[in-house]
Amino acid sequence: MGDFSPYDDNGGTVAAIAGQDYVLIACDSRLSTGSTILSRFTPKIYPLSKMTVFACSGFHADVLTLIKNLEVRMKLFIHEHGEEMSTKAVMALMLPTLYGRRFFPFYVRPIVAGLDRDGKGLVASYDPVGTPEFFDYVIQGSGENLVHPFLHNQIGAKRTLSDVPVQAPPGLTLDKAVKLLKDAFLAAAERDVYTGDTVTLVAMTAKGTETMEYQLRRD
Amino acid sequence: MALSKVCGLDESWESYNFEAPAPEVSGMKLNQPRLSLDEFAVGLSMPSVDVNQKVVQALLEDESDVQVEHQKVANPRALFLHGTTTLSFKFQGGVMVAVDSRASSGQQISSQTVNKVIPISKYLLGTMAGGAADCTYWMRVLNRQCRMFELRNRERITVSAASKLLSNMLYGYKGYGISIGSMIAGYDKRGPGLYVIDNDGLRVAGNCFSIGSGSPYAFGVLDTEYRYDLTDKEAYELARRAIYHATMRDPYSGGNVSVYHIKETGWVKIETQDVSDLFYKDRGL
Amino acid sequence: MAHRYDINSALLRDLKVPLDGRTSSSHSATPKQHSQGPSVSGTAVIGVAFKDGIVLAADTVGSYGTLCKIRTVPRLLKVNKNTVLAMSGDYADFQFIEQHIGKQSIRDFNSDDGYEWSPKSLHSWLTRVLYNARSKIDPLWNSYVVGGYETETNRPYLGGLTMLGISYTSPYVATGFGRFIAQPFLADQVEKNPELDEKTARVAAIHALRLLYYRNRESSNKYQLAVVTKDNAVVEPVKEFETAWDTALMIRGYD
Amino acid sequence: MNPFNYNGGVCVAMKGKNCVAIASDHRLGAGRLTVSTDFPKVFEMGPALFIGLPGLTTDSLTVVNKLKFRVNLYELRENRKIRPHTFKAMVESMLYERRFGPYYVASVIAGLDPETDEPFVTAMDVLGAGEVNEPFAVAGTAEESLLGLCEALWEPDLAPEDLFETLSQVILNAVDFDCLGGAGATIHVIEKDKVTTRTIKTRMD
Amino acid sequence: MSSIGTGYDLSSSQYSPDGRVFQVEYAGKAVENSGTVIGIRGKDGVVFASEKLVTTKLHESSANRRIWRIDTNIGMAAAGLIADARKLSEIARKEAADYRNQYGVIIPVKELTKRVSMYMHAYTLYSAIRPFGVNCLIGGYDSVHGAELYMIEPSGVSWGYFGCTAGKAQQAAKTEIEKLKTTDMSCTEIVQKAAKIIYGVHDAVKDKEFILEMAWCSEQSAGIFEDLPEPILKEAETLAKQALEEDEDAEMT
Amino acid sequence: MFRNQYDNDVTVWSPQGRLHQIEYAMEAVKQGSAVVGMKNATHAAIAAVKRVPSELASYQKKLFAIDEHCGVGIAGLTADARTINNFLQTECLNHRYAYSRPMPLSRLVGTLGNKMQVTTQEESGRPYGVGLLMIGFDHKGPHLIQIDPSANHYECKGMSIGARSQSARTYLEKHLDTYQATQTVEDLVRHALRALRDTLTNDQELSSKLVSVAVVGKDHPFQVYDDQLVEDLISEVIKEPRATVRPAQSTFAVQAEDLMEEDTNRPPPPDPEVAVALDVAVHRGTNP
Repeated sequence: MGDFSPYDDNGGTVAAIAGQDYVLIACDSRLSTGSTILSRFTPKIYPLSKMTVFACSGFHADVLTLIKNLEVRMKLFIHEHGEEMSTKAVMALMLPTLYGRRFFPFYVRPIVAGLDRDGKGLVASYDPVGTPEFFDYVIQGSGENLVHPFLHNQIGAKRTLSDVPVQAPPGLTLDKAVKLLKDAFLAAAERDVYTGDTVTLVAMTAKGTETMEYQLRRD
Repeated sequence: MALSKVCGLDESWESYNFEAPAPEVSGMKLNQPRLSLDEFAVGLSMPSVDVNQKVVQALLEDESDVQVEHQKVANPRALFLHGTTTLSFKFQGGVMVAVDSRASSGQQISSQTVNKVIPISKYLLGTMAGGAADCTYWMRVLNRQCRMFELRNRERITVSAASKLLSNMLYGYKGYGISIGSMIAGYDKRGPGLYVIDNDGLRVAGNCFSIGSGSPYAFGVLDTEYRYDLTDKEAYELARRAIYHATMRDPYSGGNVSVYHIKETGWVKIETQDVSDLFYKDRGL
Repeated sequence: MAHRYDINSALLRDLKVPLDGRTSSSHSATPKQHSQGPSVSGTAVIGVAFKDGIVLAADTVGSYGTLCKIRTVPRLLKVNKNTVLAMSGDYADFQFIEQHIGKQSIRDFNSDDGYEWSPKSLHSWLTRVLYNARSKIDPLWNSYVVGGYETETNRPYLGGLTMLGISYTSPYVATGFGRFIAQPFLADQVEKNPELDEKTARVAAIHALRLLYYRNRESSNKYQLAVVTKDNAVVEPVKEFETAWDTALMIRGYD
Repeated sequence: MNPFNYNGGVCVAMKGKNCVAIASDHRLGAGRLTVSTDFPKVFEMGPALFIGLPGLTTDSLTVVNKLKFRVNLYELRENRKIRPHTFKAMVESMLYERRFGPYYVASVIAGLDPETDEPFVTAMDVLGAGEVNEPFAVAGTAEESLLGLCEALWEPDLAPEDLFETLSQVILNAVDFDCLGGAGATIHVIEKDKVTTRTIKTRMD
Repeated sequence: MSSIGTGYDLSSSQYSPDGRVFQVEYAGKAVENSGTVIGIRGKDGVVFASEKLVTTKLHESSANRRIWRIDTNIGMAAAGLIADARKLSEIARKEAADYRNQYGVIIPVKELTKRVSMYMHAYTLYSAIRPFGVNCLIGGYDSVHGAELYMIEPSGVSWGYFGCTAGKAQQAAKTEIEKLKTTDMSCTEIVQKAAKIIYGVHDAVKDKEFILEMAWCSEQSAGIFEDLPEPILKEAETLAKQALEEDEDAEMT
Repeated sequence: MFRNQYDNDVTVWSPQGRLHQIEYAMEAVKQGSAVVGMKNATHAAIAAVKRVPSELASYQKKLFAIDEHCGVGIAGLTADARTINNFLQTECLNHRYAYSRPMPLSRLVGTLGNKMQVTTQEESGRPYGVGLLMIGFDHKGPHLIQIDPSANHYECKGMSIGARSQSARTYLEKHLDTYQATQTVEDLVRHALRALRDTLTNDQELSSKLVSVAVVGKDHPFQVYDDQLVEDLISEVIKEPRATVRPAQSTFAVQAEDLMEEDTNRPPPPDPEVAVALDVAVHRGTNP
């Protein structure tokens, strides 16, 4: 074996909030290995279809491969069924895709986010071998531990666990959500060396998709 | 040479001949890295076992990221979700199943709302302990197998047969690091059925089980109060209390307690309650 | 059930002891692994994008451990008039890749349909190759910088790639040791001047090599540049850059 | 097993305007068992000086006793209240004395300077390395969560009541993500003339 | 062909009583139905020319190529079934690439011809497959070996040539080539002759239109096998047409 | 058709050097309903007649997407087409997987041709009984490619295959310059519809129930038009008077078509002789 390890952790944080009529996905753009930065210009959000995006941190080579695999599967679906996969179907597809590599797992922290057919937001997060989690907000990656409690505090703290909604309450408008995730990433960049440079926010509504970018710490 | 294929000559013929043996890497399909489309069959395919399995296994033996001279060696197993209290017991009214809902990776709580009861059919439930993905995945496979059984044999699969199917599949993957501790509970022509299954292929029938990091605490409550002739109400209360007390004492269990009752007519979900709510109700706070 | 695992064959495979003391090449018990570490290897390479092209730079040493085994060895490969590749890491692995790139170039040439490597497609293909190799735990011990001009988008293209298959694009790229020493300097240059012109980019690339040379015993001041603009890619002949060691006298405490 | 994860627990302190607050959770574990849910980890060192010591509890208790002894001795000798800065130096040196067999405790100090009423917070690792210029200090099993929350929720010049509210949100939400912390929390808000101590409810699982 | 239809001509794994393998001969017939292809080897290169018959003007002029590049300085032209020929060009390219991989140099035309002809021969041995309906002209030029030209027949037999022809008018074209002193001619000269030959042998009554397709590998093309540059091709065509008209005029008078 | 001892197998040459099995496979293409394809400088379009086997049945699918940048229209055995489509899709997927860009059409048909060629030379199968018109867009611009069971493929300006396709080819030849010069996709498609209209019997008329249309072009991924779009385009075309099929100008049109001049009620003209496997029409002779 020598010193070779087939894995690396390239850091980075991704997060998403599902709203009543929108879904908001955010990521930073830093790609690092060990103590050095490979690229400051590599956002971790990847569009999968008109209704669905994918965001992922972890081992970047695995991430790229996973996306290629998903794209292939989604295209085969289109060939078979003559229409794009719905967001829910993509979410279900993740388990077999990830679990197919159960014995040599992808080192990834994926999020699938999108709109359902009624324009409601949906988000899901997964562990490296495909355990899904459906929630109104999700966060994955190197800044997860820093930021997850904050989002919990802002969105999820007061409610009982026995009845967790799939969409954030109507009070959480898109504007508020944007501000929230921006703050979350500022906090993450402040304390996590693997998160930084730029935060990219992608807002999807029935009307269309909007992309925003803000600077983060660059040190 | 292309000719050799036409003549039906063995590939190895080439290397015995005048040509230098092709480097083995050519097997990497460098010219065009191609997909193995088998992998993309829509639906469930078995996870692939690679030639380098042993190497990778050794690599993943540890469950955490390893620090080697300040350089973190990333290990996906560190991110797998774990931890649980689940229980199930037979009683006069059928089978009770109760679970908590916490998933943790390391000491960090990843989720408080995991659904650890997986419906296999209208009369069969599986519980989840160990690797969350392992359980979810194999239950999906089992679900398909059971449905196939029903279509082929025109009758419901028994709990015994279903659990046997699962344990057979898992035995095939024994030693590959799958982590499952599951109870298959159901109601069939023989009455209530309950089996414990684990990732080594173990399969044991019984009346009263608990699995997971919180199971010692759950057993404490269960063993004290368990009787076969519990009324339905008493059974619900016992199942709920066993899980609830386990979550109080076990740091890796928590969230909700969900209680299911499998009767002759199929399973019903009795309730899902936040254990924190239960605690404060209990104390009258 | 394409990959149904057969426990018996795995057991047999593990237990099999070759009688002649060696395993047959196609069914060996332990998977074949080529590079366990680099042998003759090249150190860091640099890539900088300017407003209508890119510059790649590399020194020309092929080192064997601490031995400077080959003084002048090209580490830049011109793939076609849009695409250049720079390598660091094991040189034999690079030549293996080079051969396959060439093979495909000839296929393209034969087909006569105007379709050939573009920097993006080369980057993508190399990523797959390196990732596949790492997935066999049999890595090709190289990092690459792919540079060129993407005719489809009409923009310069600059991408980096590590031996594990981590690929990315960036206006400035450095591999290996260059990530520590050259990259901060390049970042500064590019950020100060987003509309970098070719001349400045060349100077920056050479200076980055110079910085590396001061602190990297595996490099030398013999170097090559490759410049790709819209119309052409040129890998320039080997040159030497000036160095100044007068400040070296002031460095104390390392001896 | 990591000795820090044996008993579990968290501490956090935060500066406000002319006030400072410190909080800890109540859980005491023993490996995979929750032993007690009534075990705060913040100890009083003076009228306006507190130290939180999450870590291996047996060490925490030892350190507290030793520190109390040294503080008493210092105050008797100097005949004045110990300043938080001085106290920090004392903790530092005491921890560093055990450089090669450290106490498995992290420490969070919060206090007001007895002369200037300047708020003071700091956190230290097992060997006593600490930072004094941050407006908040965290330690314990949910360190990262606490840090993220402080970073996002803290604002300058918080009044005592707001400080209490912010700090409760911080500790409440942090322990919600920590297996080894929780089971209630105690918060001390330290002002010039008074210390308000309150207990808040958290999840108990 | 006295044995045609006697039942001994249905399989290439079968001899007729007089010792012939008819299937191979029949495959040759397919070649004779195809547009004419010629290859000429001069002192500084080889030239291929093909009479590409146009069946409909809906096809692009680039459709239906019958000359392919095999490696940088080797080309192949074919008469017969185009699909078969394409497959053979693919085989030839593979062999050329393999050789390059193995030895780091371009495959000698002779070696390439040997490998392709062995491949074609293999298809004449079994009843489950049929012989290729293709005559395959392989030629190339490099400074070491000079110009080389070979033709492989459906039987797998191959010969070296100074000039070779295949297709409908192969006899007529052959007669024309025989009139030339090819060994003394440069490719530039040959190009004009070849164009003229194709124009001359084209049967304008049976096959209405055709496109002249030409390629060469010579000193002028810097040792690269390539389609004849447009101006040179145009010039050769014009000259060929003129010559043709002059001939006709001569006949008229 | 006469009995022939040389037409049983694709591995048997006839004494004339013909492969009857391939010719028969070409006949299968004509059993399928017509497909028309054409291209201008920026786009390529295909239109097809979809057959409805009965009032209660849905129609047979004629147009298939292969990738974002290409698709095919088929005539002949649909089941064979499915295999081919699968193959084409897989090739495109693989190319994208490796190179992150679409597969050029020339390479795609090249690989398909080589795959199909095998079926024309080996006993283990039969030639595919389906003809394809592939449209696509790549670095070389728009493409229209005709693919035959003989494994031949031709780059075309316009083309039609399938039942009664000669009439469409006549239109395509006649209006070659017009549709090549069209500026918009809509105009191009209208020409395709007009050509397709000529293949219809007199009792049929263009409608979205009968016709499928697909286009691809610059910045325009392969798209099969939905019924409404098709209907909109048809509405203009059917206002035009229906052409009496008049192939006279065609240089290469088959003689039989001339019969159509006087009497449009006559049965449609027979399809031309198959130009099988060779690049030249083989005149059918009697066998010895």
